[in-house]
Amino acid sequence: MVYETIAFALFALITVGCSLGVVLARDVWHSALLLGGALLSVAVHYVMLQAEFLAAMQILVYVGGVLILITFAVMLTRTNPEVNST
Amino acid sequence: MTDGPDAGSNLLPGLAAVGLFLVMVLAFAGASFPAPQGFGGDANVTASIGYAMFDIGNLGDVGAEGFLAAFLIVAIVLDVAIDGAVFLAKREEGGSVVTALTDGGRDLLDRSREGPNAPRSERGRDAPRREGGDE
Amino acid sequence: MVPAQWYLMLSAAIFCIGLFGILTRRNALLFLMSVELMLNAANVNFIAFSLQWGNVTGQTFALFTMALAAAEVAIGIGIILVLYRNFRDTDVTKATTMRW
Amino acid sequence: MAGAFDYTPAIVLLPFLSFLLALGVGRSMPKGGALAGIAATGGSLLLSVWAMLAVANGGTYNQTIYTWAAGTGNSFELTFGLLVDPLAAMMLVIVSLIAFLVHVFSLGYMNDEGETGLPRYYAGLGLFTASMLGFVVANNLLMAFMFFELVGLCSWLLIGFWFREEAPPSAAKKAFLVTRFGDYFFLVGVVAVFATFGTAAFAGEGSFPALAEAALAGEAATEINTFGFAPQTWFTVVGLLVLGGVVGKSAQFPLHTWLPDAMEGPTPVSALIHAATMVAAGVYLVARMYGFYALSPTALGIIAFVGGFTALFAATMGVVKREIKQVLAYSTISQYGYMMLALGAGGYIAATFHLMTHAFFKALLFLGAGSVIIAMHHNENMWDMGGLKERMPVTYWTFLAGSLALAGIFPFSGFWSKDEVLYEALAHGLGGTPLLLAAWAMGLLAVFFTGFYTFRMVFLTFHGEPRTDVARDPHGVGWNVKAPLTVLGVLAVVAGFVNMVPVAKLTGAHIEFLHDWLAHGLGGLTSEHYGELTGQFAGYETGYVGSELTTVLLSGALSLGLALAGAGLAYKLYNVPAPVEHTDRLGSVKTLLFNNYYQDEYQVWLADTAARNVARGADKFDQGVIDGVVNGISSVSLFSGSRVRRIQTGVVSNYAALLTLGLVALLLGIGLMGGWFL
Repeated sequence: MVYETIAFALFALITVGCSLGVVLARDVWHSALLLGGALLSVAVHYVMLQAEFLAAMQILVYVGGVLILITFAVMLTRTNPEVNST
Repeated sequence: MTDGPDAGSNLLPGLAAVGLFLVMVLAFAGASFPAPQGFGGDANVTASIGYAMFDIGNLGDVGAEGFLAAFLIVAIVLDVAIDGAVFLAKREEGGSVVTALTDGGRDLLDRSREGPNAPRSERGRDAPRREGGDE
Repeated sequence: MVPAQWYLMLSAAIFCIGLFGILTRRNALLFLMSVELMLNAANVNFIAFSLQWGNVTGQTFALFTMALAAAEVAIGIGIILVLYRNFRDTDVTKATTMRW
Repeated sequence: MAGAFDYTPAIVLLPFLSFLLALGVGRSMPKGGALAGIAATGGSLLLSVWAMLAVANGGTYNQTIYTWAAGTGNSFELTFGLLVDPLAAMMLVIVSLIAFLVHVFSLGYMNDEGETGLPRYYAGLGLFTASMLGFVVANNLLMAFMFFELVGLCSWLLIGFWFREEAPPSAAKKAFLVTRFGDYFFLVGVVAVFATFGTAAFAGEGSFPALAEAALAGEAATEINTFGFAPQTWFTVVGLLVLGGVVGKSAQFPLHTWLPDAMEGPTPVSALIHAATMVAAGVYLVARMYGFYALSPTALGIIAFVGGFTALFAATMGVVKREIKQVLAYSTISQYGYMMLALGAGGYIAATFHLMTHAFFKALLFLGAGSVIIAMHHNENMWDMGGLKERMPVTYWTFLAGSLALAGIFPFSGFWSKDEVLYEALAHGLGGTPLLLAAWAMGLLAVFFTGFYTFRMVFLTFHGEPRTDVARDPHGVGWNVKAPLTVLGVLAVVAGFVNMVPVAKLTGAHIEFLHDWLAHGLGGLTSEHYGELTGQFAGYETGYVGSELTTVLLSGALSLGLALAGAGLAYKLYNVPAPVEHTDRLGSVKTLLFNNYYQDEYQVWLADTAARNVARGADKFDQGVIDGVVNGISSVSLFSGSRVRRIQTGVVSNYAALLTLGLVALLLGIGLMGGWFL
């Protein structure tokens, strides 16, 4: 039991931390990377919740698909920081 | 691209989110649940899905047939999504869908290099010309 | 096992962080990511309660959500690219032509 | 013979079909739709005669055809239905016959004169006929009301046929508005009938006259709602409300002013309006629901008195008129006054009889006048005529027959019916209802004037020397004018023979066919039943001068003598080669009569002052209160809108923030209510 609790606390910390990073990072690129971290740690939670299949789907669909798409978009819409920064 | 959660007024709405979090935590703290039932021992959901998928008897530990419907609908939804994405990516100004997908965003990059200060209408006018000239 | 409340709180935290992102950031891509976070928060709830009640329906729904999220991102990226094409920016506050 | 009633709807629908035809494809039809109209009304006439034969064989028909609004539970139903009893069958034949003849006559009056807009004209005629026939066969008051209104609409359309001139549209509007004024009361009356009885059926067990009778007899009083009044009082009120429509449509005092103006319409239309359709509708309505009126002595008294007064009043106005159609118009008002007098005096048969004979001779007179007007190139002034006797003999002899009937000269039809009207009034007046005697006196006096103005008209038009060139060489008229005149002329002579009461009384022979005709039929709708009702509830009893026979003879001799006196005076004054106007001898009365007792002016003044003040008040209310509220609301919403729209920034984040705040508030609310935060 206590291991589970420790694992939960650890990964919850990672999840929340990464999530906060996503919304607080100044660079969208960093945000995207931290989102990947958050999604992966959520996958770990899924495993702990006896949803191994969904954990696999999470990694495949989110980290493999969604995140790649977002990365593409970040690159496509990336403009010169010097010009755009306010 | 680098606009962080910067100054004053922009942060203020965030307090609403914090407030929502506080309300939720308050509510959850008062809630109580019985012990989780679980799926019984070391039941394997993934395996059950596999068995259900090939309709192999009652080997699965949990009834996973619902997933099959989910798969079908997911397939349709994703198909629609890709169609929509292609439709949105299509250029209005005469370019074909293929160029939008194959030029690797070069066109967009070109424009961004010109800088955002150039008037939009001018850009809109010469965009097709440039596209036709380069490729 | 870990009590359900904790998962609820985790999910509330992720959800509110996503919401916070939507409320404070102006970049459309950040919006997308925040929405992903919020959807994940919902998924966590689904799966936690799936285990709580020993019922795979929650997992099935979570699968739905994932697919929807993927579809939403595909469309969202398309919209953002169009937005970028039309407004030269992904700042949502600039795209205010729908006002009044 | 039961098959006849299956075709009854066709009686109404055939003219309606001709209306549709004339309206739709009238332009491309020969004679502008006249032939279709003639065929349709001819078909209606045949079917009506068939229905009448079926009724004569003892058949009646009372059937609901279509329920177009059914309430739930205990509430009432709104239906269309057919009621064919002796009265309706007789009226059907009259209406369709007159309509048929008017259609034929129109060929001569409208088509041969090269009028434009003929499809519109024949469409109007068709709809007019259809709505009147529908009114005649209506089996409930609401349906009757709807067709009543349709009749009014058609009169508006047809009186204003020559809408490019100045007078006809104004006359049409006047006819429409004045009759509408009466119809408001009628409408309220219809609603009152529904509210009181829950049904508006004319005949049958559950019909409202039957219910009212039962209530007055002390049975089943709980089923009806009299709004806290004594049943008798309330029935009188309801009856008088419905009577408002009757007074308007049948041109009774004080709502008669529209009818003389309605002469602006084409003459065949006037014939139709006066003889068979519009004006007759009012009297027919009273006859239709006579079982209801018979319960209320007050209503009967008012009907009788209004009728007698109108008869005299209109007759005096007819004395001085110059236009031939004006004279006829006032005679119509006067004659309908007689019918109302008869109804009010308990003479149901007399009224029906007079309605029938009047339909024939008045249609005849109008068509004859139309023929004269054709001959005179549409000059209606009698002082420009004269000496037409030799030049248009058919018209003269038929017109003379009609005039004799109108004046009530023995043995023409008008004599028999008018005599019976006056006899009923006299007999019931002597029997203990002195009010009827006053009405009778007025009616009797009107006989003199009727004889006078009728023969003044005849002598001025046809006798003496021609006074203008046109009268010397009149325009010829064709068969389509002469044929209807002949038919009606014969009818005007012989129609009275169906009910020769004095002769029957004198000889003992059984020749009161109309009495027999109206005495059978549906239970509760027979003349005998009405006689019982007036005796029981209105206290009408028959009194005699000496014996019954002497009374009959006295009454007949009195009216005949007065009519002859009037005619004789006219003969003396006007049957000279070159008559002159004698109206100056009347002095100031002449001006009064020429101006119709200033009825129009007085009504206009009334409308002006009363309506203007009401309108001013309403305007003030509208400007101040209604507009104030409206403007206030709009300024509030404008102000709040200009504030609230600032929320609408177009920035997604702001919308999301609002959503979030709303969710927080909602959760807090629900949580506090549900005790989540304990």
